[in-house]
Amino acid sequence: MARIGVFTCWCGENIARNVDVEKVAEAIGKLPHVRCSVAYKYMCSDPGQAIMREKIVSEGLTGVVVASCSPHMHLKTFRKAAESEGLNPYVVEMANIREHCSWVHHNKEDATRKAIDLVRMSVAKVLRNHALDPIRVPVTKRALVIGGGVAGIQAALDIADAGHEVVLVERDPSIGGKMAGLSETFPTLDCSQCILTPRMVDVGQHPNIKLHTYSEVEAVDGYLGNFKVTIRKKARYVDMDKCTGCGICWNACPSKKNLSEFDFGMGTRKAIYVPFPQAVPARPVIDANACIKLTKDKCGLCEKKCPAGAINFDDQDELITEEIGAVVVATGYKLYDIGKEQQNDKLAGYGEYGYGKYKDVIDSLQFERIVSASGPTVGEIQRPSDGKEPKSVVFISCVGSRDNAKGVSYCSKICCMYNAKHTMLYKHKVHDGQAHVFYMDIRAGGKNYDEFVRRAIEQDGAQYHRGRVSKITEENGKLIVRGVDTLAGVPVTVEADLVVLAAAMRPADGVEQLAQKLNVGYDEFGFLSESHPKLRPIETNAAGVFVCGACQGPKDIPESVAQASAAAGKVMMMFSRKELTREPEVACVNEQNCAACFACARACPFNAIEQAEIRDRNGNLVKRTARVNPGLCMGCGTCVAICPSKSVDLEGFTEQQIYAQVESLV
Amino acid sequence: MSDNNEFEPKIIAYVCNWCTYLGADLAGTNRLEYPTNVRIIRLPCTGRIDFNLIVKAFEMGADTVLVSGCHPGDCHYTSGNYHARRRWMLFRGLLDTMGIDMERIHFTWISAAEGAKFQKVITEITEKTKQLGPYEAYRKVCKVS
Amino acid sequence: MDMLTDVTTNTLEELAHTKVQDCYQCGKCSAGCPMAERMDILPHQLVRLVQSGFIDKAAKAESIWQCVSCLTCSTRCPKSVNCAGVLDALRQVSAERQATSPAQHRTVVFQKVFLDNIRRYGRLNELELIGFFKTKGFFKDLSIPLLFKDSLLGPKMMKRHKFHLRGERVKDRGVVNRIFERCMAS
Amino acid sequence: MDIGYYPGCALHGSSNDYEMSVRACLEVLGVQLREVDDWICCGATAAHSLNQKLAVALPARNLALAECQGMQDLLAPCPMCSMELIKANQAISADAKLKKEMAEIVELKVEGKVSVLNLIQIFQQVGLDRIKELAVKSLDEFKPACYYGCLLTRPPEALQFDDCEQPSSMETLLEGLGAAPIDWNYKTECCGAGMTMSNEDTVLDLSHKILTNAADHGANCLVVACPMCHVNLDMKQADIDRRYNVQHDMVVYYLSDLVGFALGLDEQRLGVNRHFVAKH
Repeated sequence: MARIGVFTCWCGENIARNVDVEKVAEAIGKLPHVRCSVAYKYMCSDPGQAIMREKIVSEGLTGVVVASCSPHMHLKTFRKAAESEGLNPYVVEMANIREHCSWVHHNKEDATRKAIDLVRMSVAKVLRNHALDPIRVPVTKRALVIGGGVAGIQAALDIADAGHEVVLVERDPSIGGKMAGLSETFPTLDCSQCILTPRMVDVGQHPNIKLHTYSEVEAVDGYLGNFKVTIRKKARYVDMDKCTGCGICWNACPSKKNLSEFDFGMGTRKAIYVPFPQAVPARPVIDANACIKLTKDKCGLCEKKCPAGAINFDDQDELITEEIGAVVVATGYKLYDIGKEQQNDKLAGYGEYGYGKYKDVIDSLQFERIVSASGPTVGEIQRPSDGKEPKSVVFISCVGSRDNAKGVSYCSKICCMYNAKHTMLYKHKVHDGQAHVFYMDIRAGGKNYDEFVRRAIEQDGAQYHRGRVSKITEENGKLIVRGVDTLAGVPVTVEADLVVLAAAMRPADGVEQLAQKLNVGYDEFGFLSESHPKLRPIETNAAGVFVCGACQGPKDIPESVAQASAAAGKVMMMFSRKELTREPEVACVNEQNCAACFACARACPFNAIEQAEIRDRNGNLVKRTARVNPGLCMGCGTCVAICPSKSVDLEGFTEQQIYAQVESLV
Repeated sequence: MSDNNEFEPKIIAYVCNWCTYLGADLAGTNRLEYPTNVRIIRLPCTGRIDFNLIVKAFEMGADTVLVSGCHPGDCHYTSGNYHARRRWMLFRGLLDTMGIDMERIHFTWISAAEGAKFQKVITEITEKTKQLGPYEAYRKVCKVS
Repeated sequence: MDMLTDVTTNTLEELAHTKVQDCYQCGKCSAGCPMAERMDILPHQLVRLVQSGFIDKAAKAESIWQCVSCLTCSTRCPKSVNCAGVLDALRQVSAERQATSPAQHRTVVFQKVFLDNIRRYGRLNELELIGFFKTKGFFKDLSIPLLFKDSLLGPKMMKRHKFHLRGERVKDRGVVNRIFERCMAS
Repeated sequence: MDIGYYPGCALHGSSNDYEMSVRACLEVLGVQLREVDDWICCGATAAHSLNQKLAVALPARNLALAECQGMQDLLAPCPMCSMELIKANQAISADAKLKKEMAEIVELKVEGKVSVLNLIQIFQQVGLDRIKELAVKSLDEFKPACYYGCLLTRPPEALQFDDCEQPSSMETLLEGLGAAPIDWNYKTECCGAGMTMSNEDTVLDLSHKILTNAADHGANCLVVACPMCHVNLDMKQADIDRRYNVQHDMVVYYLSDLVGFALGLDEQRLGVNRHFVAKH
């Protein structure tokens, strides 16, 4: 026999002003199965909870309804209180008579009537609740970090330093990411490589870190605490165990004119190469599209010269699997493609800026390589077309950013700062040069950030014009930049030797496919979705998968690093437990009824439903059935709605419970 | 409402826990007043809402049913609301054939930030249902069959 | 009489089929405008005036009559604001008032004569248009050079058979007139 | 191929050389033009400067005529006419209320479903391969600067033609016929267009810049597909020369002139002898 207790809250004046709470308590008290119905000023307060706890014991309650605020506010509070008296927390329900009633209805009589309805619905539901036990899953204390840029490096080192094993997967031949290619960093102008490369070396040497470079995540199976990840190790044509990184091979390679990815096309590399001297691992890779041996079956010089016999032209891609318990995604960003061709049909290029047509119109990452001491010009600022030192350089902000027509609507956040940095670096190297910046707004929020921008203007003489540029043309070796100064109200034309476009930050290629493998959401731009923008910024909606760095949204280095450490912290929290518990409000299949059509499995956003077989004692197949993996199920209920034979139900929101709620309204 | 004999419609709203339920919470936090006729049933996701629930609501005396969840792309469960939308497209025709008055079923997206939209939707639906009158036709059919 | 006081930002938006509030004043319209250097008030400033409700000031700007309708501004606008349409709307509003500057005057007169010409014939009679325009221009601002400016070109065009002496006219001129009446009335 | 034809006032007036050229060229290519019976002026800049409704109604009348005369494709060689027709077409087909209103105003039912094409698109429909087959002469003596002006590609969302910043369709065509088009900066800059009569200063200045840039980049002629551009750049060239004290001597061809040359047509047939600046 069910014994329900109902506790109606005044919430001080908040509910009581517009709802006659005593009348509600009285009306509900008359319902069948309701053993006690009381009202109290503040149910969530200690004395309020004490009343509830006392009644649970004295009345021997089997279910509880608290009529107060939104369950998003206090459901956990009341469930915990019930649990402390030995009542299963999942037989506690709430009726929202504050946000959904007293706060939005001013006629007390009407509001009271509605409140009674709402409580009655919850009573009807709770009568059909039953005890649920949290789902317990074991945890493999080994983390996967995807992406070896500064965020991935930080996360990997933090987790590894805490004593857990880390598998770090990087798509490129070396870790380091975008930061390894930057010249100096704002707002301190310290050398990017000087601060990053020691950390890269740490990763390479860390006993707890297993590094897979030139590798990509192929597939992800399993669930929170128990993932099985397949990794594709791309054919490198160099045996990593034999190779000593001596460099004889790349010195011998005759294929010279391949554009260097690391230099964003500003420099060249051989067909067998290490992307940059400080690469980790410091082992070369062969570009199969450029290698003369692999394309034309000639040459083979590197193989002949290699003293270690490490070259292997027959190398193939290799698939390996790793078992891990948590995933940190740190896949970073790329720049918006300023040229005409776009991968995404929502985007169009900036044909008016002549990027790709005029050699001296480059993007910001290309400029980083030109100004970097480790770059193709060894830090001498030379423009790509003729190698001359540019005496006038125009930097243009918001190319693709904040552009609903051709680019993306968001602000890329870091460009204002690096534009200021670029003008300074330029001025420090070309003393008689003039830097111009066209900008819309200067966004320099952050410690010492605005001061930095002011320094560019006040001390280093950068000429800032507030306005966009409409067109760039080339005449007699000069780039004619037609912009405007909206503050002065005059069109401004600058004759420049070099133009640097601050292209929008976009998530790295392939992130959407990766997100699908991990069941992580992403927004219209491809940035991965965090669980809550303020309170769960590192978590995703896929349990055990965390995000950090620019794959989640535009960020600078300090923010990426902070977020990476936060992600590492979340992973360590998980790994500090023997086993993990999850909310038990998940789907379950009535396997006897299941018609094995697997419509549910196809609909499930989390791939949580597997095809199972029921066999008799002798191992003969009795029937096939869908089966929910409670470790993966997130409890959305899509399978329930789609099941044609009504064989799936969702704990906490069962058919019976919902029907009872509807029926209680008659 | 009992002052005169004006018809007070019964509206059942199936809403998802993460967007529309929170949107309704926000309407409360911002004290946005709307008619008292709506009764909200909280579900994890619009993906959970199957058309039996809609039929059931009418059977139990609802004059209008509202289904509301996250905007496309915002689903807490990645794609539940897409399933809801697809199913809605399919069942729309079916419900229509069954003779259910399609003007009495509403399908909207209301995010957690759209308290004002929740207020607007509920107010409009209540007004519209008042104009349509009680859904006697359906209940008569139910009795006969 | 100031006919503009009742013209609001909304009226302008309706005429221009665009939302001026979308504009964030980046100035790309002014940067690309071939006429910007001659303008007293730049295109982005005109949009700003309309945004803030200073329609009077915007409609009095000479620059709206310098616009060549090349659509560069609207084409490159990152917010897809139809800047050229805003200028069209300002011209329509402004044309209903007394001309305030020679630039405005010449263009309004030309366009009115142009439409008048079409109203009568259905098609443009260039010879008459030029003649008419020059005379009107002559009477209004006594600019004699204007009257004779193209007189050198005329004979050359004749020689090249570049004119229909009589000009073409459509058969159903009644309907053209009625179309004008209906559009002007509303 | 049989298509509708809306010449517009210019081609029946001072730019009748353009019409000669278009007609001659398309005849050789086997394209029959069926002129819209009793077409009226599109209203041009004057209409959308002074009365927004008229700016839709005038083109709407022509679209209605084309529709009831059973035309599916409609060639409007003047980009101004073409743009006004396309804009009205889209506005009408997207807005049922406007459709109804316009039907009342223009006294004919109008659906907005005629496909309005410019001259380049007609050449594209015929196909470069077919034109090459019919060509009898290479255009190798020509180094044209292809000038698109404003309205061939703008507004891009309405016209959906070529790349509005770096168009290349004329170059592709002419290159295919043996010419060597040059790369230059003023392909889509405005020449002053409709300001020809009311604000001559502007026109002369803008056109002067265009002619100068073309010559600087090694062009020996300019190619246009717009009657207004031709007026400003050809007819007004003597004025420009006088005013800026230069000698441009830049021959300005219509696109159909060059295609016509390739097809073996002579200057008389194409009306090239009516141009002001002659080849020297």
